[in-house]
Amino acid sequence: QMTVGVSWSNFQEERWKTDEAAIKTQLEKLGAKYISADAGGSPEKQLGDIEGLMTKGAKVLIVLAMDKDAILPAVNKATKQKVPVIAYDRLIEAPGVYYITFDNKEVGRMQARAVFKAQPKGNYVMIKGSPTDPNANFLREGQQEVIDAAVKSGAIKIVGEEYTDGWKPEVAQKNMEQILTKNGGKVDAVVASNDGTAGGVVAALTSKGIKGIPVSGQDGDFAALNRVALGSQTVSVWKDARDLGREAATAAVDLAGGKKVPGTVSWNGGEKKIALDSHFLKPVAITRDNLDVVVKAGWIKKDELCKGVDAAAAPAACK
Amino acid sequence: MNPSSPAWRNAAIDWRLVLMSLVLAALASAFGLMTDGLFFSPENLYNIAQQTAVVGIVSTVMVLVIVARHIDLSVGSVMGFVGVLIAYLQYSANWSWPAACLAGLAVAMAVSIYQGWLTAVLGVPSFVVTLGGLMSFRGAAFLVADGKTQPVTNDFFLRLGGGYDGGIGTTASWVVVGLVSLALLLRAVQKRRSRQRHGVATDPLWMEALLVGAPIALLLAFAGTMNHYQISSKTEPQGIPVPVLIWAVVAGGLSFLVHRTRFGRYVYAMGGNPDAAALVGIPVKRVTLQLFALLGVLITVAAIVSIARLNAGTNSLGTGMELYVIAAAVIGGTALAGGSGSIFGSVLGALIMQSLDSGMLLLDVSIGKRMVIIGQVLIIAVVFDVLYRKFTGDR
Amino acid sequence: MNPSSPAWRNAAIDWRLVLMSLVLAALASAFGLMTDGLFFSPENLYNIAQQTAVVGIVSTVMVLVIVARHIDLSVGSVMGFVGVLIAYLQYSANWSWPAACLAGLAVAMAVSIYQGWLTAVLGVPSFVVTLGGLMSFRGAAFLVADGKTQPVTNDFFLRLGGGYDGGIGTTASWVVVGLVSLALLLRAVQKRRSRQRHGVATDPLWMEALLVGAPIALLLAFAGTMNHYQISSKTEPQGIPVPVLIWAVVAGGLSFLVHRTRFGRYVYAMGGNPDAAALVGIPVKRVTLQLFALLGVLITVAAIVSIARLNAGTNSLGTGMELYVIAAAVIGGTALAGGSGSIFGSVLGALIMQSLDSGMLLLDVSIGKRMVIIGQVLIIAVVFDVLYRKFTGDR
Amino acid sequence: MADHSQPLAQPLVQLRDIRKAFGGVVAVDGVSINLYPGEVVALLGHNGAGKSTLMKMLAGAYPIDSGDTLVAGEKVHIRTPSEAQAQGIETIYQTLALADNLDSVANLFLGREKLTPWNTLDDHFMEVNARKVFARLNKNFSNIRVPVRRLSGGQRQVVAISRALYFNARILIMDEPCAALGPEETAMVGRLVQQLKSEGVGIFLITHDMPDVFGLSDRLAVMKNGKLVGTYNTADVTEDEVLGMIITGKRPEGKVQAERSI
Amino acid sequence: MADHSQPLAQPLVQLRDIRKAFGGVVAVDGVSINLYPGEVVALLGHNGAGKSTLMKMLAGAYPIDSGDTLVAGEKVHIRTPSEAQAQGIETIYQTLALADNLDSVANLFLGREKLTPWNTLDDHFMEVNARKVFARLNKNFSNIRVPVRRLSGGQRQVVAISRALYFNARILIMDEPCAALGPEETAMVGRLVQQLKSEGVGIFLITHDMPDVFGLSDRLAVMKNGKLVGTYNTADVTEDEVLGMIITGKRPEGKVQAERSI
Ligand SMILES: Nc1ncnc2c1ncn2[C@@H]1O[C@H](COP(=O)(O)OP(=O)(O)OP(=O)(O)O)[C@@H](O)[C@H]1O
Ligand SMILES: Nc1ncnc2c1ncn2[C@@H]1O[C@H](COP(=O)(O)OP(=O)(O)OP(=O)(O)O)[C@@H](O)[C@H]1O
Ligand SMILES: O[C@@H]1[C@@H](O)[C@H](O)OC[C@H]1O
Ligand SMILES: [Mg+2]
Ligand SMILES: [Mg+2]
Repeated sequence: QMTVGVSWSNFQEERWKTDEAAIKTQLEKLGAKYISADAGGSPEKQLGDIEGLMTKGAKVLIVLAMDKDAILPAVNKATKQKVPVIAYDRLIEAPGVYYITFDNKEVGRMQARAVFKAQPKGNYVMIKGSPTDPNANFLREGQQEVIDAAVKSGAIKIVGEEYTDGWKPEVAQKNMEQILTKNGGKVDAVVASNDGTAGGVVAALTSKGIKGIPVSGQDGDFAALNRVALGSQTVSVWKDARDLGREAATAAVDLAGGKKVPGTVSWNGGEKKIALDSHFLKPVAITRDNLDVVVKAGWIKKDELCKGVDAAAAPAACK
Repeated sequence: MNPSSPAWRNAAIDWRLVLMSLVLAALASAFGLMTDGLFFSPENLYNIAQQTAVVGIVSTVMVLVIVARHIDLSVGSVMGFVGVLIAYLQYSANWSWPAACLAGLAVAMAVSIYQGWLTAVLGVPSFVVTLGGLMSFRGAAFLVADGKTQPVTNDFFLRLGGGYDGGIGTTASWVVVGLVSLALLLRAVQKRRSRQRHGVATDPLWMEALLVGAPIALLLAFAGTMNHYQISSKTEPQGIPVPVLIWAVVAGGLSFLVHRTRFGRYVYAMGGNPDAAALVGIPVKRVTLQLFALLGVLITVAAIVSIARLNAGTNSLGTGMELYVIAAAVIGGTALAGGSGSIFGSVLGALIMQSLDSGMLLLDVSIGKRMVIIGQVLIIAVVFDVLYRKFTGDR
Repeated sequence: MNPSSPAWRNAAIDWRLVLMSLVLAALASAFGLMTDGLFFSPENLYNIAQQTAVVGIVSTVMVLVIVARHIDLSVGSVMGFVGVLIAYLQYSANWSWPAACLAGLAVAMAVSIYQGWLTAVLGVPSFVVTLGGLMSFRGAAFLVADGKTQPVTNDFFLRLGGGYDGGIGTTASWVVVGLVSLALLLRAVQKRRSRQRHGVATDPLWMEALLVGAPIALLLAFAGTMNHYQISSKTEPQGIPVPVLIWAVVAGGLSFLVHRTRFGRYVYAMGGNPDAAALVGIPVKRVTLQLFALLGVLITVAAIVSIARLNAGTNSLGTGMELYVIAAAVIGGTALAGGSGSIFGSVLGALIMQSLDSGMLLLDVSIGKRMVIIGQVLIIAVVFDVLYRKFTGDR
Repeated sequence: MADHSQPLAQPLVQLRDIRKAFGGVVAVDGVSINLYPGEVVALLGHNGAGKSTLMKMLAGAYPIDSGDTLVAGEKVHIRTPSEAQAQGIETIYQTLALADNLDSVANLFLGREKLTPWNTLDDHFMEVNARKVFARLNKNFSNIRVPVRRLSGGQRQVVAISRALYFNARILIMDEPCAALGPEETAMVGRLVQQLKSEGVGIFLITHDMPDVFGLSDRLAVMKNGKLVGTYNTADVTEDEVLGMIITGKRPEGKVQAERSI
Repeated sequence: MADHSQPLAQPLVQLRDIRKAFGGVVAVDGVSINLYPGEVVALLGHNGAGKSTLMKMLAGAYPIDSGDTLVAGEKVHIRTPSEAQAQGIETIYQTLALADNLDSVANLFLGREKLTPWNTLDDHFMEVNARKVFARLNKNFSNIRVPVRRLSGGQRQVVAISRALYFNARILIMDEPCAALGPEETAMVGRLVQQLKSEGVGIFLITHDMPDVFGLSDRLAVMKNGKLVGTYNTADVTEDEVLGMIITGKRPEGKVQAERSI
């Protein structure tokens, strides 16, 4: 039986649970064994984790890197031992790595696009992710691409921009409160980088009696989808973690068996321009209009999605 | 020896608290200037009061824990655990909110008493016990709902967190503040009478008037400010936010415990000299357990307020909070060596920290610089206290 | 009074350390059983030794800091700051690695001495100073490179972090261990002679033989194990990893300071009774500053090892490390009240924590449960120590 | 010296074959000793003889390794200081046992605070009564509201002694109560001991001061290296004989030991 | 009593108009006092009179608020204990000043460890010499390698006294050195004082014990409420006169104060 080692960065966001379940299920189907470790957000610990997984006999690694550079020693060690490495969700730019992801910059773009569509001008607030998570900056770059022109033309004014220590919702809430106070409540849209921070932002808006301005997020957290149904959040960019997990598991087994992974493309869009075998999945921007997608996909049950939604103003998916 | 030192030295004033208040006032004024008064807007003050409440509630009891020569590093994790649990029971298990809160309380008490037992009875240093707890209960917080965010929606419950309907309104605010002022006044009069009756020396009348007048003036100013903050879509101003009211009740209650009950005195005696406390017959173990139980209660309160405020229980809730809680106590003059500290000091300490953070957010200082500055200002706040004590020869 | 207690009680053995070693051994055996021996594979032991080094290095000096009744909560942040700085200077500013390291050292010393000065001279409690530092220097770590990760690439430098070419090889390993064993033996003989010359009572010969033999056997076993771990793509086994060698040198050096120099003695005296230390003329302030300076040096060493190990300096480097460092010291028997603690204890403490973590990983316990278990096992490790001290009536 | 008018009561305290070791050190080794109402027994011995340790066991501060304690003829198990207090045993510890951060009044009542009907601390009552008892020992003692850490050595001792006086002991243990006291205060303590005796209190007095021994005690017991050398009526032995016992551990020849005075 | 053969030297120590306040409390209020070589000056006073505070200033433990200190005729600024030690001033503190976690040997040499040529601690030298000096005071004292916190009250005091003896003081301050000592040890300290006197050491002795005062001191100085009542040759005053000064603060009529003995 082949052993697949999975190294998680941390489980704080609720989506990774889903990823894990998907990987596990698929591996079971393929007759492979799942072993894992969680680094609790520490790049140092993640190195140790990967070493441990290899000790335990992992023949292929799936890595959700906490830090794309700091992970390299472990990846090199693995490659030198002929253990294939799959960069899961977050890019690891090293020769021989197989990259399977939803593009983070694209996620940022989608967040901004949905907000921009609802509110093409006015005062924007950018709630960024953790200052210690490199993804926070990728997301922010993607967001900027979409609104850049409007910012330059003056249609959009960025009136507040804050990192969110540890992606913590309560921090996002406090930051948002202060930004609102600073601007006398004159905020027209919020681009928040994930669903957790969006939760904090919505709580801050609600407590100031501000309703109906666009707010973005990502991950398809149940609470966030529920907010989309309720109308207090505009978009949650949904990276169907189950697809990603399933594809990664399949790829892992293929790679370990020395087989080619179907659907592979070559990609060299990283900083160092290293060509990597890659597999891209498409994230979906879930808004009020296409909520049925998540229900149909079996991601969330309808009653969970529509909890507390007023029948009169309900979106189509809740009718 | 000179028994006739001036009245202001004899009076039962804690000058270190006055000093801390001045530090806070100076800080606030500086922000006021730099933000063109925005810092002093009712809205901002309302924000700060709210934002501080959770840390403030836990800090009050952390003061006692530290006074008794213990420490609790697990408060953030336990609060996260209990918070997610209460949210989970409401959202996923469909319990009513009072039932969920009671269950949360029960769990918090069990956790606290377990940790208290390890410390008081088995004699494992509380630092170790709660360091273990810091890890364990963060894990437990994750396990409760498998890491999933648990929204809370009950309208009444949400008021406990402040928020849109979370102010008690103008009339209630005036009434509360009025009653408290009256109580302060009556107590002062009664105390003076009793001292006179027992033949104990009293302070001059103007001194006492000042001692009662100043807090009353502050209270009235506070209520006035809160009664000036009106959310534009509402018809009435907010008044005092519920979390702040809860914090005030907690701080008042704990002050009472400290000054007027055996429990409080024992906690201080245990911190001053643990051997002596045992030798004179203080039930050290029992008092320690009670202290931890009290901590459990207040962590539950804080957990309720914070999930109500966030409208959700998340598994990251309270991460890193222990440091802020301890910092608030320490800035407020609690000595880590045990034996001294004041509840009201922790209130000031919490306010100093939050004002700094919120003030700099208004000034748009970037996160890196903000962290650098907050850290150093924390130190400076305490430097004043240190210099004061050097000056007066006190320890 | 009974001056003729048995030899094993009189001998200069720290029984608490023996107990801790047993705890570690028990833990390891349990994991060995549960993982079908995988835990004891050279590869796993090599990993554990490596992974523990950074926390271990800082723990050794943290012991002294705590013994002197101080604490340093800022070690993680300062290490992060210095680490990013060294990486930044190499990567973004193109400095040579020795120059970058020296600059890092200078900065670390400046930071440590600044904090030491606030503590020793101004008298601000170190808890407050370093709590401020915990925030400030984390912010500074972010500011160095605006939060961007700085890769490190110099091959020689990378060896300092262990990694692929980071073992010293078989021959060197045997040589090192051989020399150390010889030194231990010679010192024991010399000490015994000197005691006899001065007419001081000596332990029975078998006792001394055991006292020297046991560590030597352990050392040889360690070298043997490390010399059995071979990365499949390499032609020679790894031998002792460089970070472990650094850690050993640091621990040895600090042990020497503690037992054989004035500095060490003063640190313990200051912890035992700060007033007395001042009254007998110990230059308390100077010793405190030296202690903080030493801390600065070792934080730099740790920073170098950890960025070399990571091949990069990230602004999150060392986040939360303070807790592990302090936990290692405390599990190793350092009392937070000051005055007692041992360097070697911190080595055991660090190993216990890392073994737990690695062992659980091998057992494939999910994150939530793992955190719950690790936290509680930490407590249990200390419970043994507590019970032992109760049993012997020691404090 | 014991000229009390009470009937020849049974012993207030009987310690039987008490033993205590710390790790390897046997601090108290099979000591038996009685104390009668209205009697002062001086406990003597070199430094480290085990006097404080023996008394701490009676006071509930240390657990007894083996041996029995009887109070008023009944076998008791004193495991904590408050159990000792419940038996009417008050102790002035050599280390004073003061909470340095609290003031003298709080220390006096520590563990036995006076409460109001509402279960809150009755501060005024305590302050007024504390002033009275302190004044009995030291008229100059006015700064009773500052933390005791700021008091002089002797002022601190006054506080510790007052504590034992205030709570009407039946059995009083005094471990070198006058060590740090001035002459006036020492004299006052002497007068207090006399008064307590006359009220039927039994007193164990540890002291190194021979004038105190001969001035105050009815019997004396000498310890050496954890063992009891002997117990004598104070009137039966001379100072030199006592010093001999303390230093050499030899009993004076021809003198009869006394299990009780008169 | 001062029968030393030295010439009538200048004072070893002159304290002039020394003052010290803690917050509002004036602990020492304009005290002047001299100490000559080979002279023992007893410092007396009620508890809290300011004796320890005065001596702590000379020992460098507290800064002086105002007033001058002269050592051997030279004005000195003693700001730290080690500056005092450098002047040859050794102190036995009332609180003993021991590091409880270290053993007796380490405490004896604390701050002045003997080093080997390689600058490391010379443990054997220290142990051997410590044994010798402890044995002078207490033969029974064998557990010198356990932390001093485990020693009895008197054993601890022996360690503190040994420290002052070992380092050949020129000026010795003894703050109630015998408070916790047994009779044998007390006698030994008395003999030591005599010996040091004869070696020309000047000694300030704080004590409450009248036999000690009259047995050991050449002059005595009485303090009350921080002020100096008077300084007399011990031979010129009676015990009752001394007690009178301590208690009432009144100088005995017709007696001349003495700025130096002989
Ligand atoms: N807590 C303790 N741990 C270990 N040993 C102790 C402890 N307390 C006392 N001892 C030892 O027990 C012995 C008796 O000590 P104890 O304090 O009873 O003597 P003592 O007769 O009161 O002497 P002193 O007159 O000096 O006060 C001493 O050798 C002391 O070192
Ligand atoms: N550190 C301090 N802080 C404040 N007050 C102090 C301090 N030390 C001493 N005092 C006060 O100064 C006065 C003199 O104290 P001191 O210790 O010098 O008395 P003393 O004469 O040595 O008495 P004793 O015989 O009791 O030891 C006392 O009233 C005491 O309360
Ligand atoms: O999905 C997000 C992930 O990309 C980021 O790195 O961490 C936060 C998550 O919400
Ligand atoms: Mg004793
Ligand atoms: Mg004194």
